[in-house]
Amino acid sequence: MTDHDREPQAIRAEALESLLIEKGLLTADAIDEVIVRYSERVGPMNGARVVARAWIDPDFKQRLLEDGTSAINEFSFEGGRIEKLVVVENTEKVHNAVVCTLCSCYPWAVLGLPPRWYKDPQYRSRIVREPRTVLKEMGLDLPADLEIRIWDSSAEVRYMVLPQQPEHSLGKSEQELAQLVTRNSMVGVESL
Amino acid sequence: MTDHDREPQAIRAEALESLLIEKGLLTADAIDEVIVRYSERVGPMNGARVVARAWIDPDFKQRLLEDGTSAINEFSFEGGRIEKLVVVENTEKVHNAVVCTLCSCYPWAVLGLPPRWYKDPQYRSRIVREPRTVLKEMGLDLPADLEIRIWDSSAEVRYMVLPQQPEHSLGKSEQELAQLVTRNSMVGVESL
Amino acid sequence: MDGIHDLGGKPGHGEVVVEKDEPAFHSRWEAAVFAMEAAGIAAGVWTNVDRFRHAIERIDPIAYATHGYYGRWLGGIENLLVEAGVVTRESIDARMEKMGGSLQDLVASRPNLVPDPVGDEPAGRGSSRVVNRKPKFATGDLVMTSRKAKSGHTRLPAYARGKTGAVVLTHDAWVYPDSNAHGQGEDPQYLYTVQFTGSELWGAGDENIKVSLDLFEPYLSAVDGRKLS
Amino acid sequence: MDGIHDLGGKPGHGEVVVEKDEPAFHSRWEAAVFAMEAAGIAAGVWTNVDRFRHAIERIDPIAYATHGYYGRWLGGIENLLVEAGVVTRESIDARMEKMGGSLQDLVASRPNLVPDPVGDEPAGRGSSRVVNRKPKFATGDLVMTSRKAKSGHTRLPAYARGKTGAVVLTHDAWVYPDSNAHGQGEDPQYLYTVQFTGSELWGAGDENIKVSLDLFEPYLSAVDGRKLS
Repeated sequence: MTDHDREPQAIRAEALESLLIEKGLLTADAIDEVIVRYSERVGPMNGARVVARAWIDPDFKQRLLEDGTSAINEFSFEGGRIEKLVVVENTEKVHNAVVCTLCSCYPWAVLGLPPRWYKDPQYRSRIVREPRTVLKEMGLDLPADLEIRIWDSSAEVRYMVLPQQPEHSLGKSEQELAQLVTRNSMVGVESL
Repeated sequence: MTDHDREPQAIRAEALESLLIEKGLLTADAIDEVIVRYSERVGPMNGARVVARAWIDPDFKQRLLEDGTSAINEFSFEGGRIEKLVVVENTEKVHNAVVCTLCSCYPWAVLGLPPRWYKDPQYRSRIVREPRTVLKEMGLDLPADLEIRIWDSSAEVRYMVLPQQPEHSLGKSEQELAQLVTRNSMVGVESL
Repeated sequence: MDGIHDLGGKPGHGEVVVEKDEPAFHSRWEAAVFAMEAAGIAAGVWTNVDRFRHAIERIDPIAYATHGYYGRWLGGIENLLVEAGVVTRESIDARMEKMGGSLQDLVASRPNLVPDPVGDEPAGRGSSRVVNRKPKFATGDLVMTSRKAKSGHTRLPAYARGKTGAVVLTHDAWVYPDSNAHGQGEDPQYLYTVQFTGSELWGAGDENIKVSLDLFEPYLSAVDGRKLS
Repeated sequence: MDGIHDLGGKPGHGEVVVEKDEPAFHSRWEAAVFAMEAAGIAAGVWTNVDRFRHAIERIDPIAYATHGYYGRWLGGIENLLVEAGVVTRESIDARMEKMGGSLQDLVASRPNLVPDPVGDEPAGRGSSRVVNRKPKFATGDLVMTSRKAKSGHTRLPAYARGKTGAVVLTHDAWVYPDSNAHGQGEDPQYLYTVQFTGSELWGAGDENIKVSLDLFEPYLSAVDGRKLS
């Protein structure tokens, strides 16, 4: 973690931090705890475990697609509560990707904090208008006859993509499979 | 004129300038000429002369309000050509102000180059929506029963405001009157 | 609100920039801002996420475009803290100057002089609420979205106004952000996931694109009772 | 184009900042950019003001918000010069680095890979043209503006879409920016100054406010042939 000393927002944030600590509204421990939680305990590995289980367990996969919120309660993930999780499945005919054009809604509990590009204006403005071009620029060149479905997370519903299992991974264990699943594949900007 | 060395656009502009000079598309003289023309010869004093004459010559005023483009041809102003000039008159019942929300259209030939605030997002975004508040913030507190008319210059028509003549100036010469007329009063953000 | 935050479909933003091996936080101050949001909720300074999102939408638009995600959060948090009277703008300015910052730097926050009412405590956990009426729409219904631009918080983006789509998922009634963000009560409304074709949203083009949004019942009106074919 | 340039009514921009004793140009580079515009016109690189305005609208939106007026011009000029093949992006980058600039700095221009056609030479001086038909509207007519967002250049701002106003001034037929900016011909259209009430544009509020815009005939449709009362 480097300190961007020159960012004016950094100094203003530190000024506000020191005022809030004096007022007893914030502690340095709370800040450290946030860093540890999101650097080490909450991240895309949670989502990867969900995907891996769906690949090897057809009953779980069905529960996941029917009611994602209940299905992930079979794991015990820490982190931001998800009011309602909808899992959308990539198939031979449909590719899904997720965005939040109005802010940066993202399924923290399964994917951790979103990457910067997910929160930046480029992705938020363009993925709803020219998804095929944006995905291609990001390295995912989809055939023209593959339907692309974009899910713009405009209320408290959160979306996660269930990527297609790569053929070479058939027969691997749940734990091995979870290692293969990337964050970007669960946002829908990568295929595995 | 100070050089804002740290503005990255300054260096990029200089890079492009040197390339265009090498290609024979631009000369340093042309740049100096622009500076002299707009610093010394074309400016709000042209509009001030028009206003002063309208105050002392009722026939000219009528011509000006009926067909501003022809009326200003009675002067010989240098500078940006005006396709069509519409002069709008402030009265006891109506106050006018001018803006260009889409870019920064402005009657160069009579008012010179626009001030920075006219081109900035603050004025362009707000004067059409909350003109009374913006004018008050700029020092012009208009009575609630005075109608405010905003002219958004969205095509090649250019607008100039004919301010009300201050009572204390009655009887002065055309030349003296021209000294009293400010640029801001001809944009409509000031009363005299 | 037709603010700069409403980015969907807006032109000119160029290629997505992907950072390799991006850390959870780039600097300690980003984590500090993250913790401030939780602290504000815990201290009861802001009572719901809608109010927080709207506080971010209300920051200086140039700061929104240039200060990054946590810079935007910082602006929103400052809006809420100043409006609640927890800190003053002047005390933050003074502390910032003492720490070597310059007030020439663009300050993101734009606290309202007359803040919205605080509003009641949330009626329950999360957003879902039980209401005593039936949903107007069902899966497969064709619906038209509102044409009206709102001046306050809303979750109907400009690009989806006045467009016809099909309900593909139905949800419970949820707290209505357009009311809740302004301290005007939870006013729960049924929520629907509505799918639009790319050509409906953007004009003729790629026919193989669908975009769906989660939209509240008041944003929607029936299209002649027709169903999706 | 629903770009960041379309500022009318957009929220959050704060107080107008007035500079005292402002010079015509703040730095020599501003005057150099001003002169480049005239040079480009003189050299026939861009043939009309509509094309030039659209070139500015197409720059990076964050640069639009932060680079100032002449910074925006610079971005537009660079778009046009690169698209015309007069200079390459690479040659400007190289020169800039040689002069001590950093390519980390945000570059405003966004040249189109497939530029619009150059279009014909202007059919006359200025914008006014003679056409062989009568204007559809006259002073006092009530008109409704188009609801449609365009993806290219247009002079109907978003805040005046789908609104009803009255024609207060009529003009000759003028070169149509929506066509001319894209090298698709001058397609002259009658121009009208249309006045709207503040409440029509922004909802209930100050009844003593009128806003007028200069709008081309294709933006307008008749409102039941009614006249202004």
